[in-house]
Amino acid sequence: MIGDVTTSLFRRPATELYPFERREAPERLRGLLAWDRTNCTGCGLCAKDCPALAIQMHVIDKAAKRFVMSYQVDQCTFCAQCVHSCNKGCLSMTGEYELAGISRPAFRLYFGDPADVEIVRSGQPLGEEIECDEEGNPAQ
Amino acid sequence: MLDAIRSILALLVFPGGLFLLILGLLYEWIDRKLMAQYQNRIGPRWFQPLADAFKLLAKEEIVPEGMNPTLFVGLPIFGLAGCLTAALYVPMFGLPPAHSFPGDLIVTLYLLSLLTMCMGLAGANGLGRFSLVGATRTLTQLFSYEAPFLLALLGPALVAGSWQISEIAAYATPRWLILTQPIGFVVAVIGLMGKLELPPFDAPEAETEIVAGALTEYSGRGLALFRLGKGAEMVIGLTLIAAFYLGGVANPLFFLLKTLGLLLIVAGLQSLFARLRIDQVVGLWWRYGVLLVLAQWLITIVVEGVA
Amino acid sequence: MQTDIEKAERFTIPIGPQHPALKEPGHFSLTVDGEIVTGATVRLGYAHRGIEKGIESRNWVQSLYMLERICGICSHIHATAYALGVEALAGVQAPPRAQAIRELVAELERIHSHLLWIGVAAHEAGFDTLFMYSWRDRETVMDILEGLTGNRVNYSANLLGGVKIDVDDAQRDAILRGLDFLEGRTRHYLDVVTTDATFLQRTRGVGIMTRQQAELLGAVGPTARASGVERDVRVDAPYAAYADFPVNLVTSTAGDLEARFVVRVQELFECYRVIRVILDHLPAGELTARMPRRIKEGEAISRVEAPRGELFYFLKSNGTDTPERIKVRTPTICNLTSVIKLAVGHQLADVPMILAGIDPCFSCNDRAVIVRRDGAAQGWTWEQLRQYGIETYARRNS
Amino acid sequence: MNVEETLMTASQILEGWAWKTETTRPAPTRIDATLENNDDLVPLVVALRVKHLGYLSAITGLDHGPEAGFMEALYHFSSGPVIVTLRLKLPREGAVVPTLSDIIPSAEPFERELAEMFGVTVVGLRAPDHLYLPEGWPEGVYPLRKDFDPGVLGGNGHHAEMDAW
Repeated sequence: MIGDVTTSLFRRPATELYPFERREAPERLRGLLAWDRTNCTGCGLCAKDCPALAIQMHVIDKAAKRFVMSYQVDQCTFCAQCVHSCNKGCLSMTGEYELAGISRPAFRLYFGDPADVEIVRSGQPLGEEIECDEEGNPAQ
Repeated sequence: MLDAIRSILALLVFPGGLFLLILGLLYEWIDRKLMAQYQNRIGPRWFQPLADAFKLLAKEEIVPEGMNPTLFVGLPIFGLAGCLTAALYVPMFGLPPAHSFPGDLIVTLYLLSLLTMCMGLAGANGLGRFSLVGATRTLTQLFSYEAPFLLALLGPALVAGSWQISEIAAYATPRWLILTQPIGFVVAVIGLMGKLELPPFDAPEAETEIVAGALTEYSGRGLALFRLGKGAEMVIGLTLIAAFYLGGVANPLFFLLKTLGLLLIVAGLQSLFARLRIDQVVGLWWRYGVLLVLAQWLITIVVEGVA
Repeated sequence: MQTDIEKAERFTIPIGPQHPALKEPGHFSLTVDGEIVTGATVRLGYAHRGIEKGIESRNWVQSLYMLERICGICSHIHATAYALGVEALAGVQAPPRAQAIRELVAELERIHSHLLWIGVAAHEAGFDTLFMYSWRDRETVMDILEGLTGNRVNYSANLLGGVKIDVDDAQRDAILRGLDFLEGRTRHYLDVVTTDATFLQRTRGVGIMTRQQAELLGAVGPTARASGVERDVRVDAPYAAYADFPVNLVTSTAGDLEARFVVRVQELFECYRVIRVILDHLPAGELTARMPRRIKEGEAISRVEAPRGELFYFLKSNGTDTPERIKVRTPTICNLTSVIKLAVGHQLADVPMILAGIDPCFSCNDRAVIVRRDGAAQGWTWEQLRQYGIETYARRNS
Repeated sequence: MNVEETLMTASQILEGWAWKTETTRPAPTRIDATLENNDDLVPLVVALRVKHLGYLSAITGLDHGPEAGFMEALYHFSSGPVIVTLRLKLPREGAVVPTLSDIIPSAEPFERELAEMFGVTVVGLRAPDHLYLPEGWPEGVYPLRKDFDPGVLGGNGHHAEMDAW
């Protein structure tokens, strides 16, 4: 112990002074969710499996594949279950981790076409939800 | 008239009073910073103890039910006053003591113990269980380290042939008594740690068992005064040991160098050991501390006699 | 029969629910005579989150994450126990590579947990330097886990039917590098806990639990093994990949606090060894098996060895996509009984150490019931509290 | 004892002795025994202890809901990989089980949990007060029963408040 203590006297402290010193996030860090809607079928499995109920899938037009995904950042537990539930590979987690904020509305993110997002935000009636099988393919 | 003003200045500004309080806060910071460095941490910023003191002074003081309010308010003031008075007889900052008379060493040491006594009484003055256990431990510890610590500081007095701090300091100035009385020096340093309730002698305020010990019920002003007193006590203790054992503190530079050197050792010792239980503390002091000091005395007396 | 005088002389020291010795809330009431403890009782439930009940309204997938959050330190092992149980119910076998990765993460988690425990126990002993050092070194294994799984605490490595993460060469090198460093440090800690004089004064011969006592009181995990009870689910009933990558049992016969330190530190070496073996012989293949959303009717029991001891899951399915009942029995509840009995006769100063010696985890213990803090069942609503505050000040100022 | 011997001993105790049980084997290393008479629990557990058949791993309470009209208490004994489960069928009202804490001290917390979560009276329990539930918990409300209604606690749900913020 004496050796440890004396060498510590001449060492740089192990503590880092965040936010002045920032460590680089590891490659696999599970940060903010990202949605790529090209393949999305609107099946809503991500919303169904989300343990924190942070995801909602809004279907505006089933045939035209117009979907809006709303994502409540402060409820998300960053478990990445949705990423694995999605059979179409639409979801991924980014390395963005500095997510603190001071008002709750700012934590609500809408993914989708801006025009569609506006429809969801304004609270207009939406299309019916999509029934789908376990693979996430819309039932015919 | 002029004399009276000088006395008041000495008590309120230098070497007692303001100067001592600030130096106490500074030394507390250095101690914490060194501990942090030993533990590979960053530690507090330089103004942290000062900020704590201001914050506590500004806070509302809550007098818990069942306490005697006069004692509750009076004890911290009494304790701190004891510490400030003690500073008058000590060669603070390398300058000669403000007051001096034969036998002032004993008076100084008892003035220092006054703070601990006050803390013990403050803990016993109430119904809080943690404070009561803490008070018992504080006083138990006081009675265990007091004798060896006193004996260790009397070692240099013995060879100097005087019980007056200024004379002992003058005698010790060219001589490094640490070389002739190493055991006494070790006991004095460890005794000081016991007096200040620093780890591993922090059983009286062991947070994992009894929260904050005797001071659990204190908040606001009382707590601030006790903490300021602790800081002052540390400075005075370090000064005494440096003056007696480390070749004196003849000028401010030596004072700073030597007391800070001592503090480095004290902080190192603090980070090296696990907390001792109160029964182990008592056993340590009475079984080894006293015997070691007496052995040191015997050696000193024999050597003096031969020489 | 107690006389009034005896009752009056009894001096009770409450430890908890808020106390610096407890990093989590539990209430221990200690009766002391001077510094000697003469009686102890426990009251739990301050960290109830209603998890067992909450599961009944979640589907099988969501439950995985709910259960993972029972404990922040041994999150992976809870998820593993649950995933293995659900797989047994569904008759699905996770692929070998997934099982090996489960064991890998479980052992990394054990390293994390034991290093954390050394720090906490050292802090209870007033040995803050050891506390700081062991937590500093714990960062290494947390970084490994973060790099491997993407999160530092709730790793979420498990899926029903497999794992989410793979181990590639870069990960492998990072883990091995970290292990080399940790192994050196662990050797140092073993040295400290067995030779440091002040520390030994607080651990050697303190809180002795004999083998018979341990068996009678139902101790599990390292606490039991330090008393010579050869009980380890990893060895007795290998789950996941423990049949392919076995661990050796670490026991001690002394039964005191020092033995609990030594057993845990030596388990660390066992972790390092088995992780290296796994990394060298990682089976190739898939990471997940297909899992149905509805689990067929039935009951299953899943037992795993958490860092603190045997973790017991009972699962019952009614054929829907929601569990019918999940019973979780965590290791701490078994070990707490022993603490209560052991504390009597010791110095007050030793109680936090004895308590820390079992590595208690209250959030593991308390999990069963919905208690809203703002409800009438407990505490006050914010409004009531505010009103009380106003009235109190009005009284005082008048 | 290896696995085979353990299983054999367990079946002998459960089937060959004075009590009547109905045993099943839900998994290769598991034996489930439903007791026909709940008074047989204590002697049966003593027999298991005497034969050194495992330690009490847990006690599970199981409510089958108001329709089925009964509850179960499951006593799990583990020995190596073998788990022997003793199942007691209990009525939903006025269920009574004997305590095991005289034979197995570690049963106490499990039994207290069973008592407060399912409303099973455990006869002979030394400290029958609450272990987990808070002081002032309403009488006769057992949270892990299927028909438990959190509304009886009078919580107003803080989520509404949070959303407003």
